[in-house]
Parts: sequence; C-alpha cells; structure tokens
Amino acid sequence: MFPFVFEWVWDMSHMVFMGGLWYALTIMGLGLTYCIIKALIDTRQKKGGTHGGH
Amino acid sequence: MKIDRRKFLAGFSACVGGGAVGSMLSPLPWKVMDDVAIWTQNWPWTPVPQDGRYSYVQSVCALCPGGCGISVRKVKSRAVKIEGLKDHPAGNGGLCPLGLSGLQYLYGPARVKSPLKRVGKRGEGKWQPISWDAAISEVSQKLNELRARNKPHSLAWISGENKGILAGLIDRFLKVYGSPNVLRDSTAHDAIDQAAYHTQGQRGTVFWDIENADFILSFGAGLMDGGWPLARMNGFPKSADGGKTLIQVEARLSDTAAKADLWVAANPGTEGVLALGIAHVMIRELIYNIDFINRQASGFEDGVMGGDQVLQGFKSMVLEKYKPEKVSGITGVPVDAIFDIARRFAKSDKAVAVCGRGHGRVAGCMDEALAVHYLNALKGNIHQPGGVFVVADPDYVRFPEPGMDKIAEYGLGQTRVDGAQSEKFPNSRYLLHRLPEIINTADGDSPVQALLVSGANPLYTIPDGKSVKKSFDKIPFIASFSPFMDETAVYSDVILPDHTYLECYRDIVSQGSMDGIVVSLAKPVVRPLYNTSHLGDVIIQIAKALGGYIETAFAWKSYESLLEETFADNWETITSSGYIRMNPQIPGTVATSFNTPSKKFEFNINAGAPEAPFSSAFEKIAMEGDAQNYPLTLIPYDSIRLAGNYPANPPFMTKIIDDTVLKKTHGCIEINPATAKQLRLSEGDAVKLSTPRGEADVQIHLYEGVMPGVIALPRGLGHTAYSEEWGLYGKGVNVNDLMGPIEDPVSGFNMAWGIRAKLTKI
Amino acid sequence: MKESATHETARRYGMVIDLDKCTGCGACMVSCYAENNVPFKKDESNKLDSINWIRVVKMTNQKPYPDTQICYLPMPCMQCDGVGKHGHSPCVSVCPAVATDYDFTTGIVSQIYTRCFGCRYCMAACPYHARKFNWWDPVWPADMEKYLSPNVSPRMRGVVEKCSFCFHRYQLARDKAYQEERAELEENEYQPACVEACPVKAMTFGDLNNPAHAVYELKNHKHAFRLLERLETNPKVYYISSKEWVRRNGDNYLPDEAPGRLKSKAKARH
Amino acid sequence: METPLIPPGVKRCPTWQFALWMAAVGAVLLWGVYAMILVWWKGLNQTNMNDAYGFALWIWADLAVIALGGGAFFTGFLTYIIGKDKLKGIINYAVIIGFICYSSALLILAIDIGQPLRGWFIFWHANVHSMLTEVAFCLSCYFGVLTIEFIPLILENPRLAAKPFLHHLSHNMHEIMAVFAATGVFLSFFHQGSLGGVAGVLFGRPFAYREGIFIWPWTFFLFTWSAAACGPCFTILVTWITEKITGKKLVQQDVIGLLAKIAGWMLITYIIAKSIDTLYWALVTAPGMGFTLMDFYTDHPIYNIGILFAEIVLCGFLPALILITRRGRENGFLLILSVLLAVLGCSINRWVMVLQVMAVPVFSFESWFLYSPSWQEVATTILPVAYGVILISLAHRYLPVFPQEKELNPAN
Repeated sequence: MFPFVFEWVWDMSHMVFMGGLWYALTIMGLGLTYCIIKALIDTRQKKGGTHGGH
Repeated sequence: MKIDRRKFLAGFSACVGGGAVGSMLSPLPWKVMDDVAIWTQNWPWTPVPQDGRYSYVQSVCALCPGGCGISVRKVKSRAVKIEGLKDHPAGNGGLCPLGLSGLQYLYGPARVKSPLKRVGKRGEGKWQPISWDAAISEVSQKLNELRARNKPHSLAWISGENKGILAGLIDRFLKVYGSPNVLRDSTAHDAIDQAAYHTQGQRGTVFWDIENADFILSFGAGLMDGGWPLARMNGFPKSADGGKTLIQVEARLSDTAAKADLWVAANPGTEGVLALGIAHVMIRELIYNIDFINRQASGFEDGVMGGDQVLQGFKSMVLEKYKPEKVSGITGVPVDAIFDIARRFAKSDKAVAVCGRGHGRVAGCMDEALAVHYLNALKGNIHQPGGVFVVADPDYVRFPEPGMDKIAEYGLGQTRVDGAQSEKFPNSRYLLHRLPEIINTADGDSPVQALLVSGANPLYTIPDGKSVKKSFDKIPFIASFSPFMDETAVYSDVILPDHTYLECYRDIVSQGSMDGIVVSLAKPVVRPLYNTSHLGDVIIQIAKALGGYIETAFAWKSYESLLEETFADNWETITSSGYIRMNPQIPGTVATSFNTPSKKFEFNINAGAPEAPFSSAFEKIAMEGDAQNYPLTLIPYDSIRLAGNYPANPPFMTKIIDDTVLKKTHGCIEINPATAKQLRLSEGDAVKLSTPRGEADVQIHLYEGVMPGVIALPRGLGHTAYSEEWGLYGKGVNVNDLMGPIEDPVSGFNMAWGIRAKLTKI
Repeated sequence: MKESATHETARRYGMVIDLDKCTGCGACMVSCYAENNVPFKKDESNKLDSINWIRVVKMTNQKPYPDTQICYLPMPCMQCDGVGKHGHSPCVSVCPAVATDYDFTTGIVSQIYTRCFGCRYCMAACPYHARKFNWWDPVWPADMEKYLSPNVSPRMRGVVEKCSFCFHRYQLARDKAYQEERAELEENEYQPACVEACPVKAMTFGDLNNPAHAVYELKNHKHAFRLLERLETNPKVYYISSKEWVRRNGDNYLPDEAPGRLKSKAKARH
Repeated sequence: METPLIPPGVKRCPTWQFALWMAAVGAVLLWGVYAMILVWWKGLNQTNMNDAYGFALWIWADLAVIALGGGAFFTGFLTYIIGKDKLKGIINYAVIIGFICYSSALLILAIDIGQPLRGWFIFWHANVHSMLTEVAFCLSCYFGVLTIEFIPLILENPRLAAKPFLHHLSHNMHEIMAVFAATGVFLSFFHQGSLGGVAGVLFGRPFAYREGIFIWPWTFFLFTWSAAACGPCFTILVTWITEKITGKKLVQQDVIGLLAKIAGWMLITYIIAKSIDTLYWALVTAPGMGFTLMDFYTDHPIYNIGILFAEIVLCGFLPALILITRRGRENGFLLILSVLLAVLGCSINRWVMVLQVMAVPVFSFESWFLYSPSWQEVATTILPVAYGVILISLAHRYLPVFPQEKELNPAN
C-alpha cells in the first residue's frame, strides 16, 4: 500500500493500481474536508437553515 | 452552569468520541494492529521447536523382522527424524512408512510411563503406579508360588522376541524355571521353513534370493504390501529403465498385484493347487531342471517299496492329479494362463517361487508351502543365486549350561501347553493359536496359571478374539512387559514397561541374505524418557528375586554387560558400523547341503505314509462356515499402510490410510460392484458383517479389484487400546475377531485364509 | 514476483516420478510429515481436511475384475511456472497479500505462513489440491512436540500451507556451498525428504535446466507427462507411465483426442 | 422543548410494536452473532468448508450482496451523473440498501478469513495482481463513499438537524454529492468487475476460467453489468417489501417504473452478452482445455444443466423481456415477479461462479466435491439479513428516507 513496504515495486501495475486508490481516497478526503469546513463557516455565519430543497 | 444528566452524557460522549477520533490520528491503533498480528504469529499454543546442535545416531529399526538400518537425526537431546541408513545391508537407505514413524512410538501417548499395578477389574484401565522393586516382587512372588505348588510348567511366556539375546534370555529363563512354554506367533516362514526341513532335512530360515532373481512367481506374498522391506524389491516392478518380471497370484488386486507384470486372479485358497498345475506343465513339457531332478532329487519318479507295492512319485502324481484343465476348474485360472506361467517361469534365467499371504502373519497350509517349494526344486534353484536358500539360524547367543533343580526338570518334562513339538506336531516349534481353546476346554484349573507377555499383543493378534479373552480370564496372573498400553497390557495385572527400541541397546537379527545373516545393534538414540526398564535387565532382576540356582543362571550384571560379553571380539565392529555379518552357513555345493536320509531333495508325497508332509489329495485349503448361511467369502488383507501386528499403527500411518479403508470410525469392507449389485448394496452403505465367529458393523466400499463373491477386510484396525489420542482407538474392525484358526493336519499351524461370511444391510 | 517477469529462472528444480515404480507405500507422505512438522488429528479419514504436502492418489482403470488395474499417483505441489513460465502460477498470481511467491532462483513457489491471513483464494485457484488449510490448531499429544524439527516452523490455525520441495534443505545446502565457496550445488546435495525416502527410488529430483542432472533427460522420456498440461500451469513435476490410461488420467481429453497427439499441439502454444 | 425523533408529517407505529419487531429480529441477529463469535474464537473448523471447498456459502453470500447492493451505485450514477432527477425519490433507499449490503459484505469477509486479526495485510502487503486485492480496496473505499452518502440522510433526523452545524454539514454534503457519486461509480465498476475477475482468472479451474481483454477476463465486465442490472431490481424488490410491511405507498410508481425500465434494458443487454460468453466458453475455451460443456454438469439436484437454463433463460431473458415492455412493467405482479427473478438469476450466477467452481472435478479420476454448510455458516449468513432489517427499520422510523412518503400518504 505504501512505497516503503518491501513488496512495493515502481512498475506499471503498482502505479496504476495504487494511483487509482490514492486518487479515490484523495477525492473523498478533500470532499469531506470541504464539507466540514464549509459547514463550520456556515454555522458561524448563522445562515438560516432551510429544510428540504435537496 | 447547571450540569444535568443530558449535558453530562453529551459531554461524556463528546470526550469519548473525541478521544477515539484523536487516538485514530495517533500511532496507537496502528501499533496495536501490528502487535495483534504479531501475536497471531506467535500463539503460545503453537509450539516453536528449539534449535540446537544437530547429530545423527545410526541404529536399526525394530518394528518388524526386517531390521532395516536407520539414521536418527537429533537436535540437542531430541530425536527429530528417522531416515533410512544408506549402505546398511538391510534396507540400504530405504524405509517403509512404519519405520519412518518410529518417533511417534517413542514420544507418543501410548507409552506406559512406569510400572503399573491393576487396581480395578481386569481391562478396566485403573492402575496404580508402583516401584520397580514392587513390580518385580509381584512377578517373582507369583512365580515362586507356582514352583512351590510344583507347577512350574503352568507358566507361559508369549514372546515377540524371536532371535537374539533377549529371545535367548527368555528361553533360558523358562528352562531354568522349569516351563517348556515359550510361545511365539507362527508366521508363513514357519511353514516354509518346515517345508524345507521335510524336503532338505535342514533346519534354518528359508531365504528367497529375490535380489538376484530376475523372475518372481509369487503365490500371494505381499512383496509390495509391506510384508518385505521394499528396498529389497530393487528392479521390481518393471519400469522405463528395465526391470524384472513379477507374477502375482492373488484373489484381490493388492499393491503387489498392481505392480506385477501379470496378475493371476486365482480363487483364494487354491494358490497351492495352481503351483502344482504349473508343475504339471513343467513336467509334461520337460521344461523342469532335469539335471537337478535326476541327480539331486528323490521321490520324483515312482519307486518300488519292497514286494510289489509301487510307491507313487511326484511326477506321476502331478501328471495324474493336477492336469491344467482340472486345476483351471479349481483355481479359476484359464488353462492357457497356466501354460503361459509355467513356460515363463521355466524359461527364465533366475526364477523363484515365493509364498506367504500378505505380510505372512498366518503360518498357512503345509501343502501349499510344499507345493511352492517343489516348484522351486523343479526349477532347480535350490541353493542357487536367485533361488532358495536355507540359512542357518544365528548361533552367537551361547550361554553356559545352567544348573537345574528337580522342580525345573519335572516342569520341563511336561508337554507343552500348545501341543507343539509333540508327537502329533513334532516339527512345529510354537502353536500359539491353539492356546485359547486348550485353556477354554481344560478341566479344572487353567493349564496356564501365570502368563508373561513381551513384544507381542496376543489379545489382538490371536484369531477368534472372543475365545482369547475368555481364556485370558481363566489365567490367574498376567504380566505385560509392553512399553505401550496395548490390548494385552490393558488386560494384565502388572505392567513392567520395557524401553522402546530407541532408548536402549538391543541386538536385532535382520532378514537373511545370500551372504548370510546380518545382526544389527539398536542403540540408545535418546535417554529413556520414562521410568521404564530394559526387558533383559528385568529378567535378570526377576531371576535374582527368585534366588537360588535361578539367580546363579542369570549372574550377569546387566543386559548391557551380557551384550558386550556376547559379541566379545565383534563388539567394536558392531558398535562402530552398527551391524555385523554372521558367518554364512550355506554349504558350497548342493550335494552336501541336503540332510535327508537319501542326501537328496525329497519329494515326499506318499499318500497315507505317516511321515509324508504332503497330502496328495490336496485341492483347496479348508474354510470355516457353510455356504448356505454364509454365501460370501471373507478374506483379510494386509496393507503397507497398516501395521497388522505389533505394535499398533502409528498416527502418521493412520493418516495415510485411504478413506476407502477407514471412514471416521467405520472400517470399510471391499466388495466387487457386481456382488454388491446382487446384494443391493452401494458405496458407503452401513452393513453388518457376520461370520461363524462373530459380527461387526462395516461400511461398503465397491472395489473392482476384489473377486466377485469375496469380501476383504484389512488387518490392523479395530484396536480397543492405546491412547485415544493415538487415533486408532475404536476404529474399524479387528478381522482376527471374525475368524477362527484352522489347524493344518501336518504342522498344526493355523492355515485359515478366509471364512464364510454374509452381509446384512443395517 | 519482484523480479521482472520476463526472464527465465536460472535453476528450475523439478521432479520426475516413475509411476511404473511407485508401489503406493506412502513412505513419501510419512517422511514429509516428519520432515515438515505436519500435524495429525485423531480422525484423518476426511481427506479434505487432512494436511498432506504430498498425497498419493489411488487411481483405477475402472475395468471390471480381473482386468482392473490400479496406479498410485504421488502429488506434491507442482511448483507451477505458470503461463509462459513467467512465474504466474495459478496461486501466486491470486494471493492478495503476497504470502506465496515464485522464487526465480529455484523456481520454487513459497508459502509464508506468518503473512497468510487465510483467505483460501490460492486453494480455489490450485487445480491440484496441493494447498491445505489449517482448519484446526495443530496439537502434538504427549511428548510428541519433542520430535518437531526446528527447520520448519509449525503452522498456526487459519493459514494455508503446502509443499515447498523442502526449501529448508535447499537453504542448508546453499549455505554449506557458500561456506565452501562453491557456486553450484551438487545434484545429491539438495533432495527433498520424499524423494530421499522413496524405498523403490521412483522419484528423481534435480534442476530441470541442468543437463548434468538426471531429471533433465528423464523429463523428455517418451512416456513423460505432466498433470493438467492443457491448463498451461506448467508444472515442474513430471510423471512417467507406460500405461496409456494413466497418462490419459493426467489431463482432460475430448472423446476424439488422445494424450500423445495432443502433446505437440500444447507445446506449440507457447 | 424536545425536537421529535420521528420526522414530522409521517405516521409511525407505536413504540411497543416497534420494540417487539426489533426484539424478534434482534433474536435472529444474536443467533448470528453467537455463531460469528464461535467462528472467530474456535476457527473455521466450525464450518463445513474443506480443502476442496475453500470458498463456500459465505463467499457466495458476499458476492450476492455486493451484486444486489449494486443498486446504490447504479442509481447514484443515474441520479447524479446522468441527471435522472426523478430517481431522487428512491436514491436514499438505494443508498441505505447499498450501505447494508456493503457493510455485510465486509463483515462476512472478516468472518471468512482464517486470520481475521491479520486481515489488514491485504491492504498493507497488497499484491496488485490479485483480483481479491482490487476487490478489497474498492470495496472498502466504496463503503466509505456509501457512508458519506448515508451521513447526510442520518443528519436529517429532526433532532440532529436541529443542530446548526450538522444541518449545514448535511446540506453541504448534498451539494457535492455528485462528486462522491462519481467516485463511487468508478470504485464500483472496478470492485464489481474484480469480483467477476476472482473466478474468471482461475486458469486452473476450467469451469470458471474465461478469456478476456488485457488483464480482465470477460467475467469482469459481466459482473459489473449484472450488478448494474440486478442491483436496481433488488432495490425495487426491497422497496416493494417495505411498502407491504408498512402498508404504505412510499415511492411513486413512475419512479419505480423508470428504474425498472432502465434495469430491464441493462438486463437484456447483459443476458445477451452473458449468453455469447457462455457459448464461446462452451465451444472454444473449455474444449481447448479438454472439457465438453456436459463435463461441468452432473445428475446432482443442483449442479445439473438446469442451473444454466435457470440462470440464463428463466431468471435472465424472461424478466428482462418483461421489464423492457411497458405492459410488463405496469403490471404490478409481473413487475415484482420479474425483479424477483432477476435477483434470483444474479444470485444463481454468483452461486455458480463460487460453489460450482469448487464442485466440478478438474481431474477425470476425481468425483464431484459436494458440501453442505454447517449451522454456524447458515447463521452467520442470515446475520446480515437480520442486521439489514434492523437498520432499515430504524432508518425508516427515524429518517426521512422516502421524500414522497408525505405526499403519497397525506395526513390521515
């Protein structure tokens, strides 16, 4: 999973496979972080809550 | 701020949750995960074998009469593996699965760890550990008592030790004590040895020189089924790089039959008749060894016996009574095949005919042994390389003549309890299988008042287990020297456990070869694990306890000192190389080697003559039971994956038994699919197997390789002793319990090869 | 599969088993148990949960008495080279945790017990049933732990194990050669326990790439075959049998096919 | 004042009734948990698996729930990526079902492996060539996505939504849901496919082995395809069951109809592809390995040729043809029958690709390997069902799962 485990080889299969994995994890991580930070900001700005609409 | 329950809970949850999230960001969970995984790799209940210095001990296997050389790998003081010993004359580096499993006997759960005295009922398995002194005095008191009652001959010793110093000590002990009753199991070798005695006048061990033969005609011998060391089979079976010819006569497709060039499926019990049919063809076609027969044989041609009475010779008897057509009718072997076998046998350079069913556990019929031996004479291979030799028994065990008292002389003067060496059976040394019936039918007290058992498990191996048990119940005192908790040990009153062969010195007489006899030395591979004692030392101790001249007759310090004394000049050699060759006793020429009155090989077949060992009315060996009630024929078979005798199969070998032989605790019975179809039985069916001697639950296994109408059970299962962890307890059927002995009229040997049986679906 | 998957291995240890010689005695199995600390249970009659690194399978020609024949087939791990001999054996390529690997210096497929987490995918992948799972904790009753060899670690419950061609013996021999400053091992220096134990010498072991080794010639015997060759697993265990039905049992054939004819076709495929 | 736990405007059963229901299902759950603990504690000897049956009931259950949970990714794909807004009426439920299926799948995997405490080696020491590695990675990542998709719904529980932060979080997550959905689709494509690859790459098992393209055997694509086809069918089926149990209409029929129509077209194309694959395998791949089609079937009650017919015709073409016709879809009985058949067909396919692969002898001298699961296996397989029922019950009771519920069931 990480380049420091001994099975790791810098070959095509590892780059494609692990590239895909880290790409997905990054999107999820960034997306979540964005949501949390934005929610914090929204809370501080005391935006009115609108139910429904989504 | 007022903290109510709700707020407290919320705060508490927040702390816990926050803590959890926080710790997830710390290295802690990762460390724990790693530690847990490492823990699974070092579970304390999964052993880690200790490493250490390696060493190898050369010794010899004592688990069967083969006596193959072994090399035991040790790590520090632990023995970790047994392998074949290269360059040892017996085995030459090869070992059978039994020999390879030896360490399981040593370290296994079936060991008796100290002398034991029975406290419950016999066979109940309740024991009290006692000291060696107490154990020896238990035995010596009983023995003193018998002598006091002037009944020394009511002591019997069933011994598995056949040759060598231990056997000599046992023989000597009984002699000095005053009992003629040393009892040993008779094997196929006893029959063939007796056949050689009848024809050649030589007492010794018959040795078939298959190493040098290029053609074996085997009448049911389990050459590849564990009866013989497989390493001796070099060149058999045939393979890409050549090899020699093997013809196997057998009703069941055994491993030997499977490896044979030709499998001759003769009706069981008619193998000897087939031999005579082959003899017929050889004589008729003049393809026997005419030179040998003319010069070295007597009784081949008809003779005149004083007056006008013509004495029928072997030739005319065989030509008259064993015509291939008739033999074919009896044996079920096609006429063509009989001709073919005869011609191939006759024309081979070095052909030998061998016999002894399977492992040769049952002595067998004299007629059959003689018929096969005659065949070898016709081939003219007696005392020829690749043929048959009579090898003299080793004579290195020489004890000074002991003194005897009146009681001993009286006791020795009594007839043996089993009837061997009697007028009726003068040439048979032991007839152990007759013991149960003699005890069971005796008036009054049992003729055996005390029984000592070593190296044998008679309660398991003697046929008709029920009557064996009944007879043992009548013996007031039974002591076992077994290192293992076997059936007989369980049923004894005192156990004085011997060392295993890996814990002590012991001389082992390996199977003979053309160069004579090999005597190997078993060495203590490891120090005795438990509070056990060498049987040789125990005999000396018992003699000491009996005192008087008996003590004097056993004035050795210990078994080990006796061993050293016995080998004397050879001691150096045998300890360093592990074995010595004993002086070959084969006389150089055939002429001088026959010890008969005529100095020739005697075809002694005269019907009705009291000295004739061979019955010229020989057709098929008898079988117990009537065909009406018991439509099938049950035959026991031997497998190299099952130790059929003593000691019981080790776990490693039980592990390699096919699931078509043993399924969970059910023994499987082999039956031909055609027969099964008639009986409406299919694979895996649970059935009751009944014979005139008993019944057992078995499971059906359809096997094309067994003759229609015949059903086959393996020897070596159905144990009721040894530890449960040994993995054999209560598994399968002991076929010995389902069969009774049948007495050969000439030798008294058990010649039962099968019994009538029936199967009923449960 | 750390090394590039394109080069052929230097040594390819393999075995040739002469089925005409094998008597089915089982010495190979027992020797293997003792050598490799293979445990036993009270009941070993369920052959599907009985650990064997080499099994001797009994085959019959299915003909009625007395034309019946039996042949014993000892089956260790076939140490497959995989399609195109790239080391992609059926099992190595599927193991998710690199607990089994193909060693390019010997051609031997390893199994790392402490790495295996017991998913059993390799067992599903192996058509030879060479792989065995530790369904139970191994137990050595009485003093039997004393006979365990330190050369091979006993396996814990929940992992897969299999024949390693007694790789520890290779390591010992290699270390010895290294100390003696030799680059090559003699043929007899490295022999697995089963081969050594065979009392009828039905098994021959050595480097299939080395013309000096007996297996080099034997594998080209006219009656030599491998099991399931058509699956392109490329096993390194060869068999010799003079019996056609035995050779036919070694693979699968359509009704109109026969072992001999097909062999050249299979070879032509790679 | 307490914010109510139950969403406003909908009617829920009394607490005692709900508690009783939960207790009943909980008992089944506990039985499964007991079996699960047994297996973890004593090891896999608690199962009837053996060396020939290394993959058995659990792996089938695993593959089946993942395939059926495929409704989540495919509905998500249709809703957020393609923009079928109508499907918003059912997307929440699809996500919950997917969440249940995937969490169950992960749990089953954790029970199934011999060394659960080393399970993470599959990530740490990953062999990127193994289909199972791909499955494990995508499965756990996608489970993460499903959790992300599920969270905003949980946060819509009235009491939680009352907290401003949670409310905003929920709102923001909804806003960028398309991004997550797209990631989910990407991950799902690979793990559904890899699950197909698990069997398809087994070149030592002629029954399973399929040729393919690049590193992917045809089963890779067929599995993804069938999950996309049958997953929505399962969503429809579960929705229908939920409606029957609650006695309420929860999703508008045209939403169901749209989903059924799409599923139908997916199914018909899948089953045609599957038929072509089967034909090629039976006529080219297998004979090349020395097998005829009938070598793979025997007179066993399950593994006879009927199972192939059932999978492809009875549970493939038949439901597909019903679903692609308007009249078929609009007939309530036929609709449910066909989604049921499709779900069955997909399950049969997964069964065949796991258990029959193990059962078929590869050597001509071997006989078929048959196995029947132990009670521990059955219990642990039922465990996720009980867990799913509990989670659905809770979600239905406390969360606004069905946006159309209020309008379909106007205040009594």
